[in-house]
Amino acid sequence: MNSESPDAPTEQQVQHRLLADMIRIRVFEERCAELYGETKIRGFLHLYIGEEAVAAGVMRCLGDTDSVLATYREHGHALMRGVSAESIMCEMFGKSSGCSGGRGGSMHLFDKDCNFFGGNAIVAAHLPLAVGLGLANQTLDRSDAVVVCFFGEGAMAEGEFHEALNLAALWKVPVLFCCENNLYAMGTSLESSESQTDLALKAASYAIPAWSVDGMDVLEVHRATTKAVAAIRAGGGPMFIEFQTYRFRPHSMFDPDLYRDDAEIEQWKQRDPITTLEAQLLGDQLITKEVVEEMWQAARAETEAAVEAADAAPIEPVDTLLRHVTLDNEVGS
Amino acid sequence: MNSESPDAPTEQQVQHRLLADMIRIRVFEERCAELYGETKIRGFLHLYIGEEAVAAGVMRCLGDTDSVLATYREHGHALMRGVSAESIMCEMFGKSSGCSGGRGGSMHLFDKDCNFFGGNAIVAAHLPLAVGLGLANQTLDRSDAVVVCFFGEGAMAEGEFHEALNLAALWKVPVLFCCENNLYAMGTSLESSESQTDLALKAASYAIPAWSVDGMDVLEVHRATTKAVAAIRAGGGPMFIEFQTYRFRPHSMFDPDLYRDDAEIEQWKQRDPITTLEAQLLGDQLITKEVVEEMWQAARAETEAAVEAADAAPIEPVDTLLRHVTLDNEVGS
Amino acid sequence: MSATDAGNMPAMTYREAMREALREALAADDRVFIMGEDVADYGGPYAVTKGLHEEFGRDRVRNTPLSEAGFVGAGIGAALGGLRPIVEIMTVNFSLLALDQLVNTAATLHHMSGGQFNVPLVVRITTGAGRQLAAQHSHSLEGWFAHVPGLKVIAPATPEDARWMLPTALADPNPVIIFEHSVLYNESGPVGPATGPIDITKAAIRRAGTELTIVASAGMVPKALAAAEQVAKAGVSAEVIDLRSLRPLDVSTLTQSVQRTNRALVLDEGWRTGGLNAEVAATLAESCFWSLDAPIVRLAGSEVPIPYAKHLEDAAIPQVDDIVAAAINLVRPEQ
Amino acid sequence: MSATDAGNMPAMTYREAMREALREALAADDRVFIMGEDVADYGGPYAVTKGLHEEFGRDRVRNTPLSEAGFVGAGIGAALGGLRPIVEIMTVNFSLLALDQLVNTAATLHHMSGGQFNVPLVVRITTGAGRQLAAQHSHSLEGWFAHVPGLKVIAPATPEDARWMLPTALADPNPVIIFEHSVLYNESGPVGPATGPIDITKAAIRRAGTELTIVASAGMVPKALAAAEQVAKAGVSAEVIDLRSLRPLDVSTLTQSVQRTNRALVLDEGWRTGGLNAEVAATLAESCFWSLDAPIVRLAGSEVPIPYAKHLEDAAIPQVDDIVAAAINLVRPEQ
Ligand SMILES: Cc1ncc(C[n+]2csc(CCOP(=O)(O)OP(=O)(O)O)c2C)c(N)n1
Ligand SMILES: Cc1ncc(C[n+]2csc(CCOP(=O)(O)OP(=O)(O)O)c2C)c(N)n1
Ligand SMILES: [Mg+2]
Ligand SMILES: [Mg+2]
Repeated sequence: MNSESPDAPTEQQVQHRLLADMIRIRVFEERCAELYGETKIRGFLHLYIGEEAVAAGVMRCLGDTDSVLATYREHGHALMRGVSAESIMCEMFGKSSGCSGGRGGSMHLFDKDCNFFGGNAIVAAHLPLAVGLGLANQTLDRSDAVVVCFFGEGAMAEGEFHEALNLAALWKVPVLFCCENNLYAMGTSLESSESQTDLALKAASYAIPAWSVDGMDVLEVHRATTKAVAAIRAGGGPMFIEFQTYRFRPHSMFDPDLYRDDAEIEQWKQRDPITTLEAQLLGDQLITKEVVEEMWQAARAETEAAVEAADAAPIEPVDTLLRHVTLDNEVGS
Repeated sequence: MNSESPDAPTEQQVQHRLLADMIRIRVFEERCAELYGETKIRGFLHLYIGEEAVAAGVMRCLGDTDSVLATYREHGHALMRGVSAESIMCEMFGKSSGCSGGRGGSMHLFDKDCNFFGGNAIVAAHLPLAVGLGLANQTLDRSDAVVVCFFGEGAMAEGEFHEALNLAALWKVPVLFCCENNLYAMGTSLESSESQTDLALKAASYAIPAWSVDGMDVLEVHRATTKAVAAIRAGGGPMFIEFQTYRFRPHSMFDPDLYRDDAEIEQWKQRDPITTLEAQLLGDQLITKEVVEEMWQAARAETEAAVEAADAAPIEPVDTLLRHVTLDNEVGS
Repeated sequence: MSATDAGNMPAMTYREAMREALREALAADDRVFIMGEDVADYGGPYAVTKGLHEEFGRDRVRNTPLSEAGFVGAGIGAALGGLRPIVEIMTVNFSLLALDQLVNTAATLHHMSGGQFNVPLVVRITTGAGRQLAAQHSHSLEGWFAHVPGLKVIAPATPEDARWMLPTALADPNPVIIFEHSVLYNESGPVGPATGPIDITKAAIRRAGTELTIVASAGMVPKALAAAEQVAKAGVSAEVIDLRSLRPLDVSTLTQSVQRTNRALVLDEGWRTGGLNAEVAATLAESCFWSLDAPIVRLAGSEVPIPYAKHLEDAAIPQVDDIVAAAINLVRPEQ
Repeated sequence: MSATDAGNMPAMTYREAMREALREALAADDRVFIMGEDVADYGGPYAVTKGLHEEFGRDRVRNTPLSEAGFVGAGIGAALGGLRPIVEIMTVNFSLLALDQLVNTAATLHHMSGGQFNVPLVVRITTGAGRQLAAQHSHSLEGWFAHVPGLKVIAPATPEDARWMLPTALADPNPVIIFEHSVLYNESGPVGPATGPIDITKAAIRRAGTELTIVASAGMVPKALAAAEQVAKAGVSAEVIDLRSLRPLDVSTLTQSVQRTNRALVLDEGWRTGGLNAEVAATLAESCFWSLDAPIVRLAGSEVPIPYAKHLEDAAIPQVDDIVAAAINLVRPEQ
């Protein structure tokens, strides 16, 4: 996916792909919300609706050897990283064919083949892991590989954020820290969670290059990330991007969303990353209505197939409950 | 000790007092080192020798209702805060007449009457406590009271530092954070512990007013702190001062001091806060040799009396071992 | 309280009872305040503090950033400074981020200062599995806290206790940790009026019985009671003890019961190895050595991080059927 | 290994043995590196890693800032990325700052990922009292780690084990926590040559005996052996078991011993209530119910934060004399 390669896609191809990507995530997650209502999905379910431009725009800058870590709000990231819709859906249905064998659920999607390291539900706990993965790349001469770590702005108040950024900067590890600033940590607004609300400024205090980017504009996300990733691959050490975005839905399915105005939500919805890009491409005649419609159809088909597969998949027998607690020395299980 | 009060001491009186203060700390601690050799004091012993200007200069800006928290390197702070040399010495001898009843030792000096809240040996763990004490002052309308929290530059890498500074700034609590930057955390130099070595800049990233001050110049320490404390009392919220200083001795009595050059130590010793001030005052004819000598004599007398008392003091009987684990509802234990 | 009394009392959910207790505490004493992540507008992760910020303002129902160590430490400082903080930690898994403050500072300050300082802090922590929240939100680590001298640890298991243990905890001059099992929040039960300060260090016999003693706490209590009903039908008479206080343990109530029944079944939702169940079992094995008719049986969580899938999660923690089977097997091994 | 063999072996301190093990590991595998506070120039707080950075460079003997959660998490990430980190935490009290990483991440990742990922991480932690370091540097919390599925926990108590348990720990694909009691570092003992990978999950009978089994680990082992010598003079024959592995517990070795001796004395330097001693006692009370001649006795740390004053610290943890008295009282209660 490296844009400098000779068979790099055209700008228009990139735009189409990013639009399709966002639509895929959106459709998948709208369906998840329904399935939660039907009690097919349980536990905590955190939807990414409204924020799709970030995962889509960032992930299209990465290659196979790069690694990705995310939070509990990671369906979009998993999908974009190549984890199949089916295995994600199976996971949320608690089926053994799920990408985490049904052990993890929505908050703990993992896929080793995709270098997708989860799905962490302890806010900020995966940031130190990203540093360690970066250290491994550095040490093992995988100098081209970048570690990309997503987290919310709320995570920046945690001590583990601080320790991780300091370590990353001291050791110059190839890690891209992607802050998804959706203005709220559950019901706590940025102003009551960070004394310094300019998050790029905050990150820069660790002597790390840092930018702020419009997270509702997938092309902007893609452009900025392309540059940052290239700079990291060139040995520039850790970098930080704040993506300014918004979640259209409540924090999780339990959240009565009492802490923000409907007007605020509506205003942000005007900037829906999907409709914005759709309108822009249609206006510039860079895409046709038919192609757009096909994207939605394809996404629906993929999601429905995933739901069917998940419905049909068997559950793990209870007698293997104790699997995967420790790994035996001998074999891979 | 508020310099604006009508009976404020003259500048010269302040200078004399600060010199006497530093001498008191120095003499006390030189004796501690000997007593460690004699195995009268045990456990970890962290000497403050070389850094006396900070505790002396800061503490003389405080009043009775202010609160002080410090680290395991806190003999100087305790002395300056009014904890008696005798009760500190008794503590280090493990005697029940010690300021912590012999339970705490060198790293855990406490004195409720002096609002001296210890003596904490978990690096950075007392910073959140300072925030809470500040919150209590704020809430209980003790608006004039300032909480002063001392810590080393090494503590700034800890997550608890980060969380505490953010909370302090968000809640605008009346806390003065005093960073004693002696360039090393045990054997780890500032450069390998902080990606941003300008510590005032670092603190400012929490949207907290922050300064850097020559910590070897007690008059400078006193001036800067006087201003900061006044600003906090006036409702300015938390502030941060970095005091640039140096410890002449190893980290603790166990430290073979393998990580820094003798030349570096020698260079800093040229800036000994005591000899510097002595020379300055003598040169400006603001003090006489006799007065200086009296200060040393007084300090030695005080220290020797403390040692004698500590030697003579009884130890606690073993059968009260379980005291002070929890406080009974009924009485003060 | 007897079952007859209970008939005349208003029923409340555990959540409401806890909220009532908090409201009363805030109203009664200006020094009391609540602090934690999303305790204000959001209403707390389990809606326990919902609405309280409207009544008492945002200073007294204080949202914190995501900073468990920071705000628990600030709670300790505030307690030292004369306030009476009630700190909420969303889930016991997250409490690990604040364990340094609780163990190294809150629990030690009184001792390290030779009795000069004390920390009148209350910390509320949600615990337990049963809601498919998987391995980072579902554990039961209250046994760890019960290990620490200097702390008191309680686990109200009924709405009545949720309502009335808090005032005593708040009046205590020591740090008190309150564990609330998340599946209990929706449980309803009678809540009587105030009857003066209650002793939070005593266990309660929730059901009298003669052939075995089932020891339970928190989320295990309703399951133990349901199982006791069932085994009664099979002719087995089980006594059910609700620990209520995890530190100190009420050893005398436990011992007296087992010396009567001669058999003990110790429940624990947490992992079996090294869990609080081990302490209870070891203590009873000592104190009842000469009266035990059979080895003490421990029925605890499986040694696995709690899995997401419902059937696996159910299998990972003791269920009513498991308790029934264990109880019958203990009393009538031949069956 | 028999006492005869030991005669021909070079004696080494525990510290040297551990350093030798570390040196060998660094030399044998480029993926291995050491990381922690002051492991390089300072040589580690207990001088265990002294000089290694000169031999292997600062990248492989890597100083970290004061950031326990951060560098333990980085260790987990490095392990996931293909390295073999050996992370050092200065003192078990400080490990509380990293407990989130160890419990919520290192121990759960393999499970939460459905077996895809594993964390081959070794964490060395100094534990224990005895050096007048008071309440924030002296505790014994290894029992907490032994509670957690997904971790392995070992506690070498001899130079031989310090030398040879590490290679097996490093070869293990799971997170392994190594507890080193600080008073052991200066202890000397024979260290034999490599004899192939050793099993780190087995307890060792350090002394054979017939009348009671003394169960010990880490810093309690030398005390137990000294006490066994003394009670032998009083005609009491004590078997001494060194747990070595705290998780998993080697229940069969323990059980077989107690089924022979019919009496057990369980030692623990940590606080008694809810300590690992409780698990050992509860397990033995179950597995040896029909063979016990007396209640199992637990001799553990007093329920007090470790005090500074020498005589109080000594009184707070089990000493040889206490063990002698407990052993004799258990076997010859009439005396
Ligand atoms: C350590 C920890 N504390 C608290 C929580 C509960 N919690 C889950 S998500 C969340 C808010 C996180 O906000 P942010 O980082 O901004 O991410 P967002 O959910 O907005 O994507 C909180 C408080 C948690 N999971 N982990
Ligand atoms: C949480 C924690 N980690 C490690 C230690 C061990 N330790 C004690 S002092 C110290 C260095 C602290 O350096 P700094 O904060 O600069 O203070 P200084 O000793 O230089 O005054 C370390 C690593 C500790 N006490 N607490
Ligand atoms: Mg957010
Ligand atoms: Mg320092």
